[in-house]
Amino acid sequence: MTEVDFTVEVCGMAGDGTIAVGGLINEAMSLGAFSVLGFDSYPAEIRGFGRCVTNSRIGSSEIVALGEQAHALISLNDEQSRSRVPFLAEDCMVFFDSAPPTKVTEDKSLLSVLPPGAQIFGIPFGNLAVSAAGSARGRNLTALGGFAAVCGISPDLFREVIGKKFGSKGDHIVSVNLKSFDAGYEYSKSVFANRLGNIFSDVESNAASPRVMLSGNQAIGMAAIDAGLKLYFGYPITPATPIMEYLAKYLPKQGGRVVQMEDEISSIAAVLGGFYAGARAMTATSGPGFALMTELITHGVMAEIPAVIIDAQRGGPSTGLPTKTEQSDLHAAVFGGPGDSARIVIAPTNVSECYYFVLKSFQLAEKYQTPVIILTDFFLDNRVENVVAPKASEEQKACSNVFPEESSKDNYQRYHYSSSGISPRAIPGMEGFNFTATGLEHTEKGIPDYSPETHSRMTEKRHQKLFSALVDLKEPEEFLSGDSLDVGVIGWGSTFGSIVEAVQRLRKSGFSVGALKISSIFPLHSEIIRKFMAKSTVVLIPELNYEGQLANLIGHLDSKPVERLNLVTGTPMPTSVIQERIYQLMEVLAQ
Amino acid sequence: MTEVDFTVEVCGMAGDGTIAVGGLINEAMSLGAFSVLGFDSYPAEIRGFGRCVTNSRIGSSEIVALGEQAHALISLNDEQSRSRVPFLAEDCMVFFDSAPPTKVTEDKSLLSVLPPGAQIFGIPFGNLAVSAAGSARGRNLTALGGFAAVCGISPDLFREVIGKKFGSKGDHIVSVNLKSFDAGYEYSKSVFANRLGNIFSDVESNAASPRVMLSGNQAIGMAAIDAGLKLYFGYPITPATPIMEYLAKYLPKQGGRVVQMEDEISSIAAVLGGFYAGARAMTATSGPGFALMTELITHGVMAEIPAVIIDAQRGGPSTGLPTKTEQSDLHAAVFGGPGDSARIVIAPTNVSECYYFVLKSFQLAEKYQTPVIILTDFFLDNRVENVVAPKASEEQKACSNVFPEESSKDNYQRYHYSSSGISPRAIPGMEGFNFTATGLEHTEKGIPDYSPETHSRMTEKRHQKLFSALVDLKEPEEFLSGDSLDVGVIGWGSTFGSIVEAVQRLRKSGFSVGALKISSIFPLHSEIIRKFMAKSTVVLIPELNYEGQLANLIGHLDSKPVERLNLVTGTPMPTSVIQERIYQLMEVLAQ
Amino acid sequence: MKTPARVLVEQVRNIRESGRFAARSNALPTWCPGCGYFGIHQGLSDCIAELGLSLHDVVTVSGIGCAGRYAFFSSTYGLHMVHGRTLPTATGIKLANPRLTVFAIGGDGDGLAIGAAHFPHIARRNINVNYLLFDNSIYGLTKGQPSPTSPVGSKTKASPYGTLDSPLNATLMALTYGASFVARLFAGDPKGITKALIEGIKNPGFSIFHIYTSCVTFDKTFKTWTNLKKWVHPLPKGYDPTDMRKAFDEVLSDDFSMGIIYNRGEQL
Amino acid sequence: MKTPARVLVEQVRNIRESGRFAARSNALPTWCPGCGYFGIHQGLSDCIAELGLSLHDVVTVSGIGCAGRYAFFSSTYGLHMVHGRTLPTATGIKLANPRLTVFAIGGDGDGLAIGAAHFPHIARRNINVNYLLFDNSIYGLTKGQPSPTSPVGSKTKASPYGTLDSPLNATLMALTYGASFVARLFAGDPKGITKALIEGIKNPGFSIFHIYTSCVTFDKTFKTWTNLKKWVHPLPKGYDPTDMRKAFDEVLSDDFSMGIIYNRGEQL
Ligand SMILES: Cc1ncc(C[n+]2csc(CCOP(=O)(O)OP(=O)(O)O)c2C)c(N)n1
Ligand SMILES: Cc1ncc(C[n+]2csc(CCOP(=O)(O)OP(=O)(O)O)c2C)c(N)n1
Ligand code: SF4
Ligand code: SF4
Ligand SMILES: [Mg+2]
Ligand SMILES: [Mg+2]
Repeated sequence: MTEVDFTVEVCGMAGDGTIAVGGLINEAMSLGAFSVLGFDSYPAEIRGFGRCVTNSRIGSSEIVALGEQAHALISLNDEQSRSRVPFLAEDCMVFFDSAPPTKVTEDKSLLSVLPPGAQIFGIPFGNLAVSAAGSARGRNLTALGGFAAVCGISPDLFREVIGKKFGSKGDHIVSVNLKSFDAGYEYSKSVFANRLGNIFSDVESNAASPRVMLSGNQAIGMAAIDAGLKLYFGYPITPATPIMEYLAKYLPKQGGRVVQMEDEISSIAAVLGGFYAGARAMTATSGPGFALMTELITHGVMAEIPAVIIDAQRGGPSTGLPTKTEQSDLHAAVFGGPGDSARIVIAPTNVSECYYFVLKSFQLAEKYQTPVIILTDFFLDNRVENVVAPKASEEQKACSNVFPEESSKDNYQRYHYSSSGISPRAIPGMEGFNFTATGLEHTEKGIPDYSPETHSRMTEKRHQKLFSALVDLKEPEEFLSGDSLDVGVIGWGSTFGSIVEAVQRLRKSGFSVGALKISSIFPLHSEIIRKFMAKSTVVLIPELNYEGQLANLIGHLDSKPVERLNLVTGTPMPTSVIQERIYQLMEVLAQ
Repeated sequence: MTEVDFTVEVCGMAGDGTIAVGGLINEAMSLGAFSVLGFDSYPAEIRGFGRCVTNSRIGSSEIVALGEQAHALISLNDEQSRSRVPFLAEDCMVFFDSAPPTKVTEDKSLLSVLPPGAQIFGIPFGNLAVSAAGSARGRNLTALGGFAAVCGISPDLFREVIGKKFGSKGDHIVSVNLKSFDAGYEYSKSVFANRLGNIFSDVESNAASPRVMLSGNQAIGMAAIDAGLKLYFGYPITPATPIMEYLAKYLPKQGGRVVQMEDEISSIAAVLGGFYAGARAMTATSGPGFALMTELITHGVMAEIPAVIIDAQRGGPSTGLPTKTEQSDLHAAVFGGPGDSARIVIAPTNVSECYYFVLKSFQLAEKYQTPVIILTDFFLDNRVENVVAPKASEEQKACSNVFPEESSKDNYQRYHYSSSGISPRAIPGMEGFNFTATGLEHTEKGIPDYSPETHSRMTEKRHQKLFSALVDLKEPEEFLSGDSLDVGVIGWGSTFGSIVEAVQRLRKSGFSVGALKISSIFPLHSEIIRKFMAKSTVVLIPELNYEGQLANLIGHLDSKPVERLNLVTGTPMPTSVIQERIYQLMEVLAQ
Repeated sequence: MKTPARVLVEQVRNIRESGRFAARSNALPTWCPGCGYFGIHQGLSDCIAELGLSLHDVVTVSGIGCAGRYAFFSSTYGLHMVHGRTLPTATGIKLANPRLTVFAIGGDGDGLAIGAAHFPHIARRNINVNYLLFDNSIYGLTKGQPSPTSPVGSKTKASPYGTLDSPLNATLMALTYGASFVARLFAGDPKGITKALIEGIKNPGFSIFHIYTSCVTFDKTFKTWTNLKKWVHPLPKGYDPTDMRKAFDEVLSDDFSMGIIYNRGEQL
Repeated sequence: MKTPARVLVEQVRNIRESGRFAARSNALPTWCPGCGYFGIHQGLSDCIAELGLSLHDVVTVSGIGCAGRYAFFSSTYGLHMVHGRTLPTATGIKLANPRLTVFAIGGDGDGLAIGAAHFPHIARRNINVNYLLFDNSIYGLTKGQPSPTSPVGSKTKASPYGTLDSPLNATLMALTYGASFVARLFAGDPKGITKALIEGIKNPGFSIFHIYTSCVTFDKTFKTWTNLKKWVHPLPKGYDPTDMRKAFDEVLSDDFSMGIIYNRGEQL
């Protein structure tokens, strides 16, 4: 297969079928065994006016970050597409409606603002659709056909995914859509006969592909289902709502239940109640809702009750930027609770990790009897990747609760001291192990006790547990690293893909750079991080927040000050910005 | 005046009048122009059984920490007083009832466990009270009289404070109490004639003393009143409730209003509403309630609405240890909010600062248009000190809001960018300045806007404000310091008194040690702290929390790792523990 | 020549000059075309104009939701709060400056789910706040989840098999909490809203306006315009709103009678 | 010889052997002598004994407050939550394992102030939880502040000039929220409590037991034993608890009639 790294955008108004076309491109290219990463943006307002843009990056090697420059733009609405011009590659292909539904005036024209090198493909999307299928509604598929032909993608790939997508709506709909697609394909083939490329030449449908197209939120939902989730309690909030909606559909089928609660406080209360009574339970929210859970999270810490909490971050503070991405809840996740209330915080960096981390979080919560917070963000929740279909082994699904020994019956100590800090946990229904869990400080038996000795020892026990958990938490992972680095880049969450790609590019140019991925935000594998920092002449931490929240957390691990790269643009971290910054740091080093 | 540093404890069961006697000692010694620091502990349970202990430390120089070893113990209940034996100085005077109301068996006897050097004064408290005043109820005052005589304190001092304390209950009550007191005084004078001391010899009532006896919570209430507080909204919680109760009594007299709300969420919502509409408003809570305020605090940050919030810390996490002291909400106060939601956090270290910091907090909140959090703790809230009567100047009371210029009328930009980050704030009722405050990201006009430029600039503006606030925040203050130090101790909050005293003691022994007090927890005067750390060979941070929360915050400011001293005993930090630890560090240095 | 466009422009100018648009901000509401909230906006704007309230002496506090956006569409002072906290915020505002007329605005999710703890307490404190509860029986802004007033069996993306929970009745709740003024209104009747508001603002305590409205985008089956228009009707002739027991009877027997349900009749 | 002490010891042994003490934990309640909660404790413990529930199949969730301490005084499984969150926690427990019998216990502050948002929702979801609301019209544990059920004019340290807010009525609220079983009870009548509990536990949905009780330490004027004993009385003869409208009438006209106010009469 030839080396491919191709980004295509589709842009239109809500109602133009923009998102559908983007989705078909993703599915088709995934079927073609490419790696695909897609991210859509659509209007924040309900009322359904406004711009929709899809971005699909397609690669023959693993794609880990969003495409920054589009090699192709399919414009379903020229006025809206003008906003994409700054993001086009120099010799970008632009597909537009040469006979658009409404006349395009100069000030709304796309062509008038395109860069000189752009390759322009005018196709009468609407007219072709009307003559092929009797309605202009299929003009988005006509556009897709035109694009496919010019890029040299086998139409069979698209015909297959169109069939799949519309199959449930009946043969007629499928055939109408296929006709629209074909019309565009044939038009391009003939009209642009001498301009056809073969970027995707030897691509074939690879039905045996183990890959599936998933968003972060879908992966989270699947993981919860596979983990045997019994109860989901939640309250709608962007960008976490799709998790609840996914589970509302699939959880009842396996005997579980989704309850939309009255708020986030009751959601976490019910999760604690559910876990206390022996069921796997989960909630998902975003910053404002997460803030409301603060008190009860500390209760989970104190009473040692498991909980799984997804915090799908968005722009903040307060209601903030509900439809924008940001990584600014790290402080709150790690330090948010009054009292010495450390808990487990983990952060996946891609869709596949969304699945495996959430799967793991149930075992972590059960075994260490404490709330586990999973930090995702708008970008990670909503982007799609064609990941190797995730699958949980029996071992990964297994209950990891430490039950009390039969011999401790009738003399059971719920909060028994142990070197690991973990005490056996009985579940209501077990005879002879009755106890009362409490958020007051308590003895090993669970009796309230405020003596200096008890509080000192129990506080230590609770923190010891977290220390013990390190063995079960994913260690920081080095990427493209070496024995010593000029610049060592440390990252977390959805930003990490851009970091890896930036490092990759610079290493290709011969620079001594490397990256460290931190998956376990708390507790930290301090020694591993410290070593990486020590071997890096300069340490750079790029984050989508203003305060440098990861940098604040790990900055003290090495004596040299950390370089920070903080963006609060509401958009994913561009690879080029990191690359540029590393480059600058290298220049300073060279001086 | 001879040099005095004397600690006296009173111990009894609830109902014995223990707290009353402790209070009279504090008042009398304050009247005698001594410096006094007192701290009572009483049962956590409501039902009123259990041990009461008062601790009063009396000094001719300024007293900054609790007395650790009692030079005198007044036992109103011998069984309870046994628990105090470990805290008695070697040659401690012990006053006990030589004809107690119920017979004391061996296993409940105090005398049987006293250290050999103890000076024992048996006085028939109850019998004397009965014969003097007709009832044994006054036996606590008899005990006090006995104590006064032995220590050589003029009875007039006590007669004066007894008169004041019971004056409102009528002459009869006063005279009964005086009689009981006198009975004890005379008994001691005659029976222990040859054992009388004169520790407090030349003490006289100093009516002109500018000192008043105040608890931290009273000082907070007074400051709020003096600041012209208009609205207090709160929900009862230990140890913050007394602030509400103080204000409930005094605020209506100056036209303000106290509203007990339905929870802490509504309390902070109403405070934001009150400030938004131009009134000074405040709330006070403790960890669990503070946790519930998390979301709305971030709203204050985003919408730029002032708020004054007292977090009276107690043992945590969760409901924790409601009646014990701890400094473990620093993390939550500084980092607790999702989003980049930095706000102002300050921490008084003594009763006088409770007054002046709360007074100042209204101006800070108004000027910088952001929530201000004041961290106190159970010990600071409840301890009493005879402070120089606090008084607010007109300047300290003045409104510090930056109002918009008349010229900006009808084109007013609520969130106008400025180099300080501060924008003029209009108040409803002002004509021509109507605007909408919002927790969504917004333009200078306050219109919701999620563009990268707006969010980046506005985030910067909000943080710029905090940077600007540094000029109005109390700088870190060095105590007993020098150009270079072997050990530099950094502290905050109620712990700082013990730190100063420990440093003082070690300096007297010729050690090169010093202390730095941090009043502004966030933002930090980083340069000053950095310099102090740099000039200290070892930096020690003692705190009443497990995680080393201040150490986590400032640890990165210097390249050497910080030494931590963390206690979670629920009790004030003992001076001797700090002293011991510094001593150990010095020994290591010497090796 | 009078083109339709010119006619429109002229009409708008006339309305503006009449002052009826004064309480509307320059920002056009971002609600979906056909949303019931436009009618409420008209009713409230007209009320402010009719009473001649100075816009700078009026504060509109709104929560989060489509209804919560209201503060941006009003030219009074505005405070757009977080989800569910309009009522305690309004309490703070009113007590800070009793000269202000305060409107609190939020949806059925905002007021009856996340904010449900505050509704009883502002009522029992009888704070002089005018609360407009926009009840469309759906979560609009988050794209169509069931709300506390959705009927049993509601199918949404979040409840694909239908809801199980029985709905709450905000008018009945207001009576139960001892609210001193309770009106039940219909977004399709802006004039009725204006009238009730004018009455309610006179109440020196807490007044609630429970407004049935339609979410045309996410509710295609329950509170549609067609259904609402069919269902709503005025209170019985001769209905006496000062009798609290009668008010309970009315509300327990009829979900759709519109008007002033209860007015304790206090005077300033 | 039968000394009084021996008689007592024997009595206690008899009770223990009868199983009536089984549901009491070894920890003696830390409530003040004379507190009404002892009577409720007796009523609930006897109910568990009488029904012969296995103690390991029962969970007691309690909030924060003197009432909230209950979980420690019961020998069932217990969960002592934070302030105000017993009901959603109980929801999680019951849905996790429907075989468990779940009691939620909290004070009037816990349930009607900070936790007020949860009461309507567990009722409308009709979750099979038995909620015992200990209503002493005061905040006991925090030493005597007014609660949402304190009468107007209550003087406490937090309200030295008397309260202004009118009280809430939890029984009326339960009816308004559509609770399927509503009882109003008196702590001075443990047998009545046991009886109502036995009935309420049969209800396969949400049951609330609104229990009037006395805080002898902080309330010297309102819900004193003397007053309560004077005021309470049984529901009228022939009262039909399955008629919801009648239940409203009863509750609106009488604050002190005790018994099962409403029972939808559902069967498992
Ligand atoms: C704490 C918190 N939780 C959840 C959300 C997400 N959210 C925004 S609006 C809304 C509900 C909107 O429904 P409603 O109050 O009925 O208003 P409507 O949109 O129907 O007018 C929710 C759940 C939020 N902004 N904050
Ligand atoms: C979040 C939070 N706020 C406040 C408190 C303090 N607090 C403890 S119990 C209580 C109220 C107790 O009153 P009630 O619920 O009526 O119970 P009672 O003591 O009368 O049984 C309060 C306010 C707390 N523990 N947590
Ligand atoms: S989503 Fe519904 S409630 Fe929101 S603006 Fe549109 S129609 Fe109105
Ligand atoms: S304070 Fe009141 S409610 Fe609490 S235990 Fe004592 S009498 Fe009972
Ligand atoms: Mg709604
Ligand atoms: Mg109570």
